[in-house]
Amino acid sequence: MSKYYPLADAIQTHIRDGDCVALEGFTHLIPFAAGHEIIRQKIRDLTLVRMTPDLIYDQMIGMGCARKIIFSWGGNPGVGSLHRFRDAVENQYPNEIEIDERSHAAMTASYAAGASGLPFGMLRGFVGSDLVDHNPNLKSIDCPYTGERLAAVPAIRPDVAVIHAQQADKIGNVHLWGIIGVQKEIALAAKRVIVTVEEVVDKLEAPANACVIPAWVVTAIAHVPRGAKPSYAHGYYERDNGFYRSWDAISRSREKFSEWMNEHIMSENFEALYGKSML
Amino acid sequence: MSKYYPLADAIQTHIRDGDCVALEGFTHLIPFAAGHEIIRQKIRDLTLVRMTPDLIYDQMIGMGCARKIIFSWGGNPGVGSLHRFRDAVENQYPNEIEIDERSHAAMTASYAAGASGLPFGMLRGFVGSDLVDHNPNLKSIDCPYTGERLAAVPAIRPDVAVIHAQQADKIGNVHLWGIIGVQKEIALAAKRVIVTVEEVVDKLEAPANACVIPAWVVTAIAHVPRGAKPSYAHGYYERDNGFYRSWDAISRSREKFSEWMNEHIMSENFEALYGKSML
Amino acid sequence: MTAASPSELMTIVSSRLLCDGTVCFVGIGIPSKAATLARITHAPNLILIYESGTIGARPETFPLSIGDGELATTADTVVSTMEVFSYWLQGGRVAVGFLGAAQVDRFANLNSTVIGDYAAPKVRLPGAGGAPEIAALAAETFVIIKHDKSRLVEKVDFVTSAGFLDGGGARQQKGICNSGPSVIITDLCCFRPDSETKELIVTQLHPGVTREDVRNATGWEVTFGDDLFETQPPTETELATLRELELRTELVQSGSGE
Amino acid sequence: MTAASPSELMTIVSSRLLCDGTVCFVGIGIPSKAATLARITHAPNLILIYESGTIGARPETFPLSIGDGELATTADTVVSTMEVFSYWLQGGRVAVGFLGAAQVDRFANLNSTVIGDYAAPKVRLPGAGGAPEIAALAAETFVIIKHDKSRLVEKVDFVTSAGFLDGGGARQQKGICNSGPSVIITDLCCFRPDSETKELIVTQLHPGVTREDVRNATGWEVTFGDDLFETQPPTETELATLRELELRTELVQSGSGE
Repeated sequence: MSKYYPLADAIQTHIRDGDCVALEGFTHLIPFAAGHEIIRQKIRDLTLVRMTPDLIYDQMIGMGCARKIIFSWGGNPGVGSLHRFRDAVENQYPNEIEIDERSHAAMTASYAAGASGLPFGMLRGFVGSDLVDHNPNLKSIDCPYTGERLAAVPAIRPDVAVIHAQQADKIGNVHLWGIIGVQKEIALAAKRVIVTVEEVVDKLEAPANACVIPAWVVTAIAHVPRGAKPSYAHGYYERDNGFYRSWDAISRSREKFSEWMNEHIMSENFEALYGKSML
Repeated sequence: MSKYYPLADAIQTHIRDGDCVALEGFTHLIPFAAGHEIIRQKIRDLTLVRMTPDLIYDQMIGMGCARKIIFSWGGNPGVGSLHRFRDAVENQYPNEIEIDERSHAAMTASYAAGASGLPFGMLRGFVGSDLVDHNPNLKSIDCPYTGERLAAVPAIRPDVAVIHAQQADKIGNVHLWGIIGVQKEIALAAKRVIVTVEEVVDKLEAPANACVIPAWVVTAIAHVPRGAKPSYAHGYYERDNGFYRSWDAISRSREKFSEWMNEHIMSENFEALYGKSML
Repeated sequence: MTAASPSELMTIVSSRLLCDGTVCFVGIGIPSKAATLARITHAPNLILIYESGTIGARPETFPLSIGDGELATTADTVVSTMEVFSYWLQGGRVAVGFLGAAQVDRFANLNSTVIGDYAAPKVRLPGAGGAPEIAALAAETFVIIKHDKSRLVEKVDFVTSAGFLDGGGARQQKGICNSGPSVIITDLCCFRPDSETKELIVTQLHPGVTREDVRNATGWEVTFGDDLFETQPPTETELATLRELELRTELVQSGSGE
Repeated sequence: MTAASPSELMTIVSSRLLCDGTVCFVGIGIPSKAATLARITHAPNLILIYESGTIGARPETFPLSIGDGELATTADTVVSTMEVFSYWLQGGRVAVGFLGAAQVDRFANLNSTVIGDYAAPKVRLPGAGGAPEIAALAAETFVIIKHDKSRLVEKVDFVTSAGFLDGGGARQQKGICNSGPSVIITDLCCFRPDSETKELIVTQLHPGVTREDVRNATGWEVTFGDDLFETQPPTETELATLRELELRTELVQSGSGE
């Protein structure tokens, strides 16, 4: 089980100040535990990449880990704003952050280009959108056959991809299922891959065309049950919608946020954190 | 079960002289029965698209269905030449055929572009290969970020895609597994989709991220057990390697080929054809 | 039964616009509620695609996020996010894109990015998400928005998703091939674009709403269509079904997630 | 045990070149046999990728085609053909591309397309398949070819997959970044490219083969390396394992497929 490390070691060894890091998972399997460990280790100046920053990046931004965000939708799904994210963008608190804002389709094209060893991705994207005027990274190319103009986005190849999966076998082959998002793309686009898993099994019983990431692509695995809470792990536990709703009040003020983070995340009180409820 | 038709009706209704048709399946699930029906119906002037023409296009070319072939590898895997294909290219027998030759990677990029509604696909492809000098369809584009030159291939959007799958439910949702090749891409790239299936089930028990083609994408389904023979259907029957080997001798001479096709395919002797062995 | 709330009204009016068998790319919130209501009432074969990759989802409660587990378990197939945007949306498989927004303007341009200046925003909104491409690639788009002057504005602060841009043929000239926003549903009325100018015209008023109400709540000089008609009030069935769905959702989501 | 046949010798010599843990993109025929032999003898953790999308396949017999069922059932994962070429090969995950060809020339260019003129071929060969991109995108390439004058030629009739083109820095100048063909294995010897000129130089002779044998069977004026050495003869284990694999393959494939 040479690819297995305690989460703290995996993060400490493979994520450095200034890295470009993508913690992915589309609503499902968001690697919260890994994000919390990054916060505890006070890693700084990160370029954080995620389609939907979600609560995890709200926490990381609020705790001062981020220098730049590459993203496409920065809200609390079905609830409202990400207040720490907004505070950083609107008031440069706790520090100024640079933003590279794309659309979902553009982000997936960027990730797929990264995984495919291409310098850019193309799509029929953001025609007529003001995004193009505010993000110099969004360009265009002309089709050599039809002359049509298509949108271009630069590939994303982060230093580190962090994902959470349901299962890994002892060798380190990883199996995730349900809403699989962009996890395969980001794992294959990144230079280093950290995976947290719900369960370590003797043998994956993955069906024929399942989403499996072979052990030789993975840099380090940590066994972290409930490591996606308050998001969910299909087949293990459901999304803690109540917590997502409560986050609005917790995160609205800088003080309350700080207090909550100190009590729940910085304290390393894993039992409280990954117990029946996060509150 | 409104999407279900007898195979002959499905072919007759949806494939016309001069169409661009892709019968796909990478070694596995090759839609032989559908190809044979096209031969029996004497459909002509087809543009036939397939990465690996395999025996099925050898038969269709030999029987005069093809006007043009778009392909990337035209051999009998592990055995040698496709003699009818060669006879057409080398001696214009039974008719002249035009060829648009690409590489596997280029074909997959063409299909994916077709499925994605893009006019072309790009890849790091055929640099230094003479293919570029002989196929005017192979072009290049320059990356707007790095200036690198990348290969471009036009999208493939056939009139009809024909695939074979293991299962469909009564509504017409299709499930295939094992080596899934480019079947999803070609089904989504085509204007019309004909599917033959081994088995019709009440409910697909497809795992979460299986290769499922929803009924609303499918134009017509025919229930054709053993419809992929002599290729194979994972979980149903194995590849008839013996037949692939014998094809070399059958297809080498025009006369023997004609005789065999008349006896086995034109006769519509389904029982003999899809019985225990094709010989 | 108590009368429909503004939000319930929008949901019910929207749900009626979805025909059976339509392939619909659904955003979260009211679009998702309206689509679910339509599927359960008059359009059992409505095909719902969510950007989380769930194709053919059949939720029996309202998802809070577009990636809820119920969407995955009830779907015909769950594909990667890359695939849903490239093969399904961009591939031209979607008939109706169903969107919300923070602002919509006279020419149906949508803003979900910022209020104020982009570089120094007054309010930083969540951002584009899937909207720009849904708006450009679904054959047509329906937009739902709560009706007030800060939301229905003369010109959006930021065009996140192109509507008809400056109106007339501007959209086509930009090379966007689909027909664009075909209806804007608010809690007061529905707008549809004029066939020539592409300005949003009020084509129907919801029960009890006056022209004056609409004028007062809209940020531009509103035009009313010649064939202006009154929306059919919510039926007992529609309202009861919607409330039952809301109740079921509340029961399911009131747990802490265990 | 009878001595190794030319084909067995090539297979065994090739298998030795594959180190444990290497990610290898394997073509069908001798490359696939060599890789399987290596995995079963000295390189148990060799990772085999086939263009059919089978990643980490562990065949126990020799597949006849690259899409045989055994490759799928023994693989760690089976992905679409699109994915195997884009995410895995083009994504830079492959260390060794293992190819055959109908012709190879002095500068390691490969032909698997036509003998004669492309428009009016003397012999139409199967064509490119995955080869051009395997040759350009795997970190290095091994090539296996039977040694005779019609196959090892001064200049290939058609460059299907670029080797060193006209030699020297021609390959890099075309923008191909990987190191290219690093060894050509025949039934008489192995060639490796000269570090400067990139001409193929004989670096080892198989047991019992003379320089004269190689000269007579090669279509160009052959150069021999300064450190020319003799290939270790096949060991009992290598030969026995290979033959057992062949036998098992024959037994499995002799059925009609039922």
